[in-house]
Amino acid sequence: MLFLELTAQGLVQGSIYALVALGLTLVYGLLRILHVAHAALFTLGGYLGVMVTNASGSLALGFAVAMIVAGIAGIAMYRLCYEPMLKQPPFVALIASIGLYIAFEELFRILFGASGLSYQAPPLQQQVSLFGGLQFKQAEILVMVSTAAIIGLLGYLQTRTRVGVACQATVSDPQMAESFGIRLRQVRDLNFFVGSALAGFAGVWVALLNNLVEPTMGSVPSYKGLAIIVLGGMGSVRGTLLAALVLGVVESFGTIYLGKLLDRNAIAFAFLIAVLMLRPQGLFARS
Amino acid sequence: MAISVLFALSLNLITGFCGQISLGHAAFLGIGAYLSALLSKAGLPFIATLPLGMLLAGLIGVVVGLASLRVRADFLAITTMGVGFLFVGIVRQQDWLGGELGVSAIPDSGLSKTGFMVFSVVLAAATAALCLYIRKSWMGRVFNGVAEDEDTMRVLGIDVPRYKLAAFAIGTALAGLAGGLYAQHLKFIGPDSFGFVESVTVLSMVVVGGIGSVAGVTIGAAVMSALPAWFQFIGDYKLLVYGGLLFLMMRFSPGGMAAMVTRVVQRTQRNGGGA
Amino acid sequence: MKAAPLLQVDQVTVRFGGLTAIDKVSFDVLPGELLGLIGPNGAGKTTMLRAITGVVRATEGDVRLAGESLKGLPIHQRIRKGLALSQQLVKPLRDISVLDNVALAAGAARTASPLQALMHVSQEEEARIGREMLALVGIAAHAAQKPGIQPLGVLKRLEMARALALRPKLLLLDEPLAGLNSKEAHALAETIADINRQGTTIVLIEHNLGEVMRICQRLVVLDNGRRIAKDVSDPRQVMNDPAVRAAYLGGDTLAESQAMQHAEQGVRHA
Amino acid sequence: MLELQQLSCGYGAFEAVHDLSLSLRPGTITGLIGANGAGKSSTLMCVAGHVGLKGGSIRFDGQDIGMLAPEQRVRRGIAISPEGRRLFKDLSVEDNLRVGGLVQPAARFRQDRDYVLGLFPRLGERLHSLAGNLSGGEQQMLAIGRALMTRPRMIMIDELSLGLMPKVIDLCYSALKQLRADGMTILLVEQNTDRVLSVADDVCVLESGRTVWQGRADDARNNSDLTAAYLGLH
Amino acid sequence: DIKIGFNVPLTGFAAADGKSALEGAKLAVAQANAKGGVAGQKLELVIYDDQASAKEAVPVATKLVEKDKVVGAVSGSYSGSTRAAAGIFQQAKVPYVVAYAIHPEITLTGDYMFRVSAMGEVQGRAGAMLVQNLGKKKVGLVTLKNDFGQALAAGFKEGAAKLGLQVAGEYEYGMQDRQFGALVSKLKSDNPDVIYASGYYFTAGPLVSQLRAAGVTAPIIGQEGYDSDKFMEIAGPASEGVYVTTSLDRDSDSAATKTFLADYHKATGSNADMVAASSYTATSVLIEGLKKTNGKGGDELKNALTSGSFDTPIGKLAFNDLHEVKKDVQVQVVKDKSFHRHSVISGPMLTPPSKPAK
Ligand SMILES: Nc1ncnc2c1ncn2[C@@H]1O[C@H](COP(=O)(O)OP(=O)(O)OP(=O)(O)O)[C@@H](O)[C@H]1O
Ligand SMILES: Nc1ncnc2c1ncn2[C@@H]1O[C@H](COP(=O)(O)OP(=O)(O)OP(=O)(O)O)[C@@H](O)[C@H]1O
Ligand SMILES: CC(C)C[C@H](N)C(=O)O
Ligand SMILES: [Mg+2]
Ligand SMILES: [Mg+2]
Repeated sequence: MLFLELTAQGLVQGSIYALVALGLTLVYGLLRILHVAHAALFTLGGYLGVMVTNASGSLALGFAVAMIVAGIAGIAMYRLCYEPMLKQPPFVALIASIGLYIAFEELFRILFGASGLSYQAPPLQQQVSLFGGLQFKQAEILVMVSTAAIIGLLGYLQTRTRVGVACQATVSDPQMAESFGIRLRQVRDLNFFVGSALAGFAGVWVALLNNLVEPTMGSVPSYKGLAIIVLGGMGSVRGTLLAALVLGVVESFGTIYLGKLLDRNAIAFAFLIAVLMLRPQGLFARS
Repeated sequence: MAISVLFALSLNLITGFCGQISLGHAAFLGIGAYLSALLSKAGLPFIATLPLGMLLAGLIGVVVGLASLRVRADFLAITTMGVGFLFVGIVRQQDWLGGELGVSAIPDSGLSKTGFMVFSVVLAAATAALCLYIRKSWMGRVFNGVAEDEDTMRVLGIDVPRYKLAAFAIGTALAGLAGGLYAQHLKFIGPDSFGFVESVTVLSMVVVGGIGSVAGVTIGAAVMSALPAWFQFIGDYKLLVYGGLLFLMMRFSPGGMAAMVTRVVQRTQRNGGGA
Repeated sequence: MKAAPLLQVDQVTVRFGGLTAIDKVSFDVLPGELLGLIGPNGAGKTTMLRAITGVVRATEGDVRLAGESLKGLPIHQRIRKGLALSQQLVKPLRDISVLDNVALAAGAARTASPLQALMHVSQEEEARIGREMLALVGIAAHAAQKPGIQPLGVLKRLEMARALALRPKLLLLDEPLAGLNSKEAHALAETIADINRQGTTIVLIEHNLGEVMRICQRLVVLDNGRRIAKDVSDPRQVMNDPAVRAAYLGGDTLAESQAMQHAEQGVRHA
Repeated sequence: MLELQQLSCGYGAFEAVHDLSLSLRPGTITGLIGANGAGKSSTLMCVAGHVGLKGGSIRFDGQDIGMLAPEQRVRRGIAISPEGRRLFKDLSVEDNLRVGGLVQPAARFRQDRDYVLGLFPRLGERLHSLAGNLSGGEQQMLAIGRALMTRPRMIMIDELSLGLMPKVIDLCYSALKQLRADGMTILLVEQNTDRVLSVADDVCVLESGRTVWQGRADDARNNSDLTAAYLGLH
Repeated sequence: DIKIGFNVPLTGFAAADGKSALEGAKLAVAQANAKGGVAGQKLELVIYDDQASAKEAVPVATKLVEKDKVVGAVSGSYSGSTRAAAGIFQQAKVPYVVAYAIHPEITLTGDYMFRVSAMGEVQGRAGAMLVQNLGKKKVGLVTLKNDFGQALAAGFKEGAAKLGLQVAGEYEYGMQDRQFGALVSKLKSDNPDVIYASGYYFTAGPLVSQLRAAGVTAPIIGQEGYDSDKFMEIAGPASEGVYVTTSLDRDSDSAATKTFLADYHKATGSNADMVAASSYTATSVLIEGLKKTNGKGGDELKNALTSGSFDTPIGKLAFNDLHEVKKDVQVQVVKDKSFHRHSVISGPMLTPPSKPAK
């Protein structure tokens, strides 16, 4: 029973990781940039979700606004930040991205206060009992289901469709991709939009699960997300999902049984390093 | 400031010279700091703790380097980041290292305040000189080549892993040295002083200064470590401005301060020539 | 009396996943000879050179240099035993000059260990060798420029100069003439033959059959990972081998006639 | 078909090609030849939209395309097989062809792919390999095949025979003749001057970014000064 | 003017507490100035942001000492930064009054250090006493992995051992954790009578709400880190019935507390919390000392503080030899979305050490 519960909790956590990491994967896959500022969009999503829901009473509207605004902000980040830096070595964009993240964190703090926001009446908090007694919040179940669905869809799009091939082509050689009729900007805007909207989506979920959004809520997902894209072998949607879930479960058990030895971050990264020593190409990479 | 410069130069050796991005460099600062702090408390003179700190940091650096050899370049940043988290995670749980509470009341170095400052500056200057020398030596050339294309260097008969390890060893040992100074300077260290944020900060110093450029990194680290104090007057907006500047710097001068200076110099020369 | 072979390739097999790129290939390279390695696209020639230098690991079989097995040795150690590879796809270091690229190879003696490298600063000797090698392959004029902006033909020669600067016992050249026009190719082939005459053993991969026939003393032919025309090594005979003709030369007679014509010249030179 | 008027192009401040005027007749093969660094590749990449146009104009079908994005040019029917092949290394052979076919309706993919595979059977055997793992010659075939997948009206091929074995070179040249017969316009850069002269209708010779000779291929062949001085024949 | 130094986290993770602390300290200074200041001079609070980071705190403290030449200083910050700053003030012989940083080593730094709140171990022991007072035995111990949590846990375990309580399971979590699924599942299966969980409101809010959501009904005991209205806002209905051990009693009859609560509300428009009250207190204590020395710092101020006794919003305070205060610990309970008095814990177990432990 405890085993199942820990697993289930790991999967919930993993789903959130997956949603955040996906945007990172898309960006990394596309531009080979470690997009730390992505986590700011996650935070943005959380804030918008809470504020819109509190103002309008509709969670659905909260989700919609969070995703759309985060998506558009993602495109803006690409255009303003990364596009001009594509010719530079990757750590230039990394540092710029970190700078952007810090600035955003501070902006949230200055605009909305350091202590964060909460829902007036947090929705989806009812308990549901599944599979003979496993207790879930409604929100937890919905997180898992929607993550699986979205990622399944994206995975299909990425590998099975012309759009997917076009995206991948821009990775290998953007200039040549253009010479084969691919509009670079469109492809990249699309990726940033989708990835960022998912981060916003995740932000709303986290706000629902914790009933708290704070300026600093993005920092953990930002580096865990990076660990996950490495575990997943970089670039593949399916690998990212699996890696995120595995990491969620590892953390879930780890904090309980190894908590005395290592903290949660250390457990996650110890796992990452162990995996990389055995499989340098990541857990789920095509070799 | 001198400590930041030393620390940044040590990372620059690994990342700037040899092309191995490290996001966990603060761990080595931590190793040096803890060792120096504990040994000082055990009664060793401060000066004697420094080489020991370097040795230990360098040794562990080589171990981490060995592990990093296995992962592909893309993954290195994240692997080293993991090492950083692991370090903090381990230190947190060790009571003999003070656990969460850290180590405080580190005995005095015996140097006066200015004495200590001069000592740090001298060490930083020596490190800068060492970096310049390495850059000029054949080791620097090989580092440079490894940074650009390992495979090609192999075909030229270069033992790439050994050079990478050498870079790690020197870089982490110097970080250990910086750590000893750091512990002495603050008289108090705790696990949080060596976390991810520190690693990222020092990487920003290197990049903002101008990765690979010794002078650039020196200036970058000096300026950036003083920045928060200068910014006190804008109070609430301090970090916002800091983050914004970091971004703008990369956006408009990706080569860092080094590139900016070169550009300005060129421009004035051109203008001067015309006049 | 036949000298002991400098390089022995013994039953080497290379597999990439399910694909067998080289299938049990054996051949010898004699000291002082210029051996041509030819065969259709995708036959496994490049893979062969990479297996010899250790860039790819042979799944089976062994390679011996002067009687000493190279099995399991990493690339750099093989290079230090006297091999040098000039690759098909050129990869210069882009942010140092053409000359420095070559000098880096010339400095091999100083870079065997990091410590040794740390102790050395001067580079006059290496730069001298570098210039010499650049002149040898005919791109001395480009010495000070950055490789990033060089046209392909210059890069290919830079690649070769770099291999030469290692002063190898056995030089492995992968399509050095590609991207050169006939006159330039002819001149560079002549240089290769000269280098060979001065004592360096060479294995040459080339599709420019004309030049191959002119300068190579023996040919090894690969097709689909296997060695064909095993019994013959005289270039002219090889060209007449029906298996070779079918796999490699095809129906068009232009290439063939050119090849034969050059072969005649080669014979006359000799 | 393609009309370059006083074209200059280059990189940053550096001008690689000066005042090149060249006109391609529809349904012909034009050879662009010259020594290393003459500016051949630069010219092709400029027409494709990747090298900065510094002066003059590029007209295709009578329209000025000098300002269009590369992606627009391929839609108008200009395809390129560039120097260095520039394949999508992390994509399979088939997906490389698929990218080539993106400007065409999806339904045509199968047919076009089979045409390319018919031309280069070797690619058929390596369909699911990553392009980056192909041998040099295989890569060259794929680069040409990928360009053909766009169903271009004009194709530019840089260093056609580079790395190809004699048999495949022959094949390529007969394919070019076939394409020309089907009405395609071809701009060919090639070091193997013999081959160019034997197949081209028109020839343009570049030297250090300037045109040194332009005219019918037949005339070039018979101009012994020219062949000796610039074409590297002997 | 007489300058008082104040280091406080205005940015970074602790910025919310920093804001409260700043308001509290400002109020104390404003009130003193309204009454004519000290020795006819106005008081000036010199404020620097230390981001609650040890690294930032050192230059901040140095600046306060060397550039601003403050006569005394107040810490409105967390333990880490306060510890780092302490050494500098001690060396410069500038009295340093610490508001709410509870790490034991701070007062050990030297004789110029003063602390107005109960140190961590003491609060932990108070927690154990509360468990006993509630009549519970089997405790689930949840510890925040930082110096604050560790110090509390140490005290709690010490007290629990003395009182014969049983610790059913001990778990740790990190400062950045907000999702406690695994921990909650495990606690549920341990089925303790009561849960003693250290944390700040931003970790405790989610923790408490997740515990309740999973059907854990055992009472929860928190500490001063919970002491903020934000806690109730985040945890929502789940916060009802949660106990906290703290230093501010909102239902106190003491005039000092009542006026402070009212004044603070008037000045800022929001309700005071423990951090605000402690910072107000620390600042007031320092000002009281200055009054006695007529604005002089150094040795004189140190002696004035050591010998004085102070009536403050968090109780009547006097410093022992180690410059710690002995005072009762307030137990507040959440009722109808606000903190109310539950009980007061006192007794010999709450006596802070008066000299450095061996
Ligand atoms: N890393 C690799 N992974 C998978 N297949 C590979 C790899 N390298 C080469 N191959 C395959 O092995 C075969 C032999 O390749 P190789 O490069 O040796 O051919 P080659 O004889 O040099 O041909 P070319 O004359 O075209 O250069 C080819 O079919 C190629 O696709
Ligand atoms: N990216 C670049 N930046 C600056 N200059 C360049 C760049 N690429 C090429 N050049 C320069 O442009 C000139 C023309 O080069 P180009 O590649 O067009 O020659 P090419 O005729 O194709 O030669 P090859 O036959 O060797 O391929 C050369 O002088 C070269 O150095
Ligand atoms: C806000 C407070 C609970 C801070 C805590 N006392 C600390 O020392 O860090
Ligand atoms: Mg090859
Ligand atoms: Mg070219």
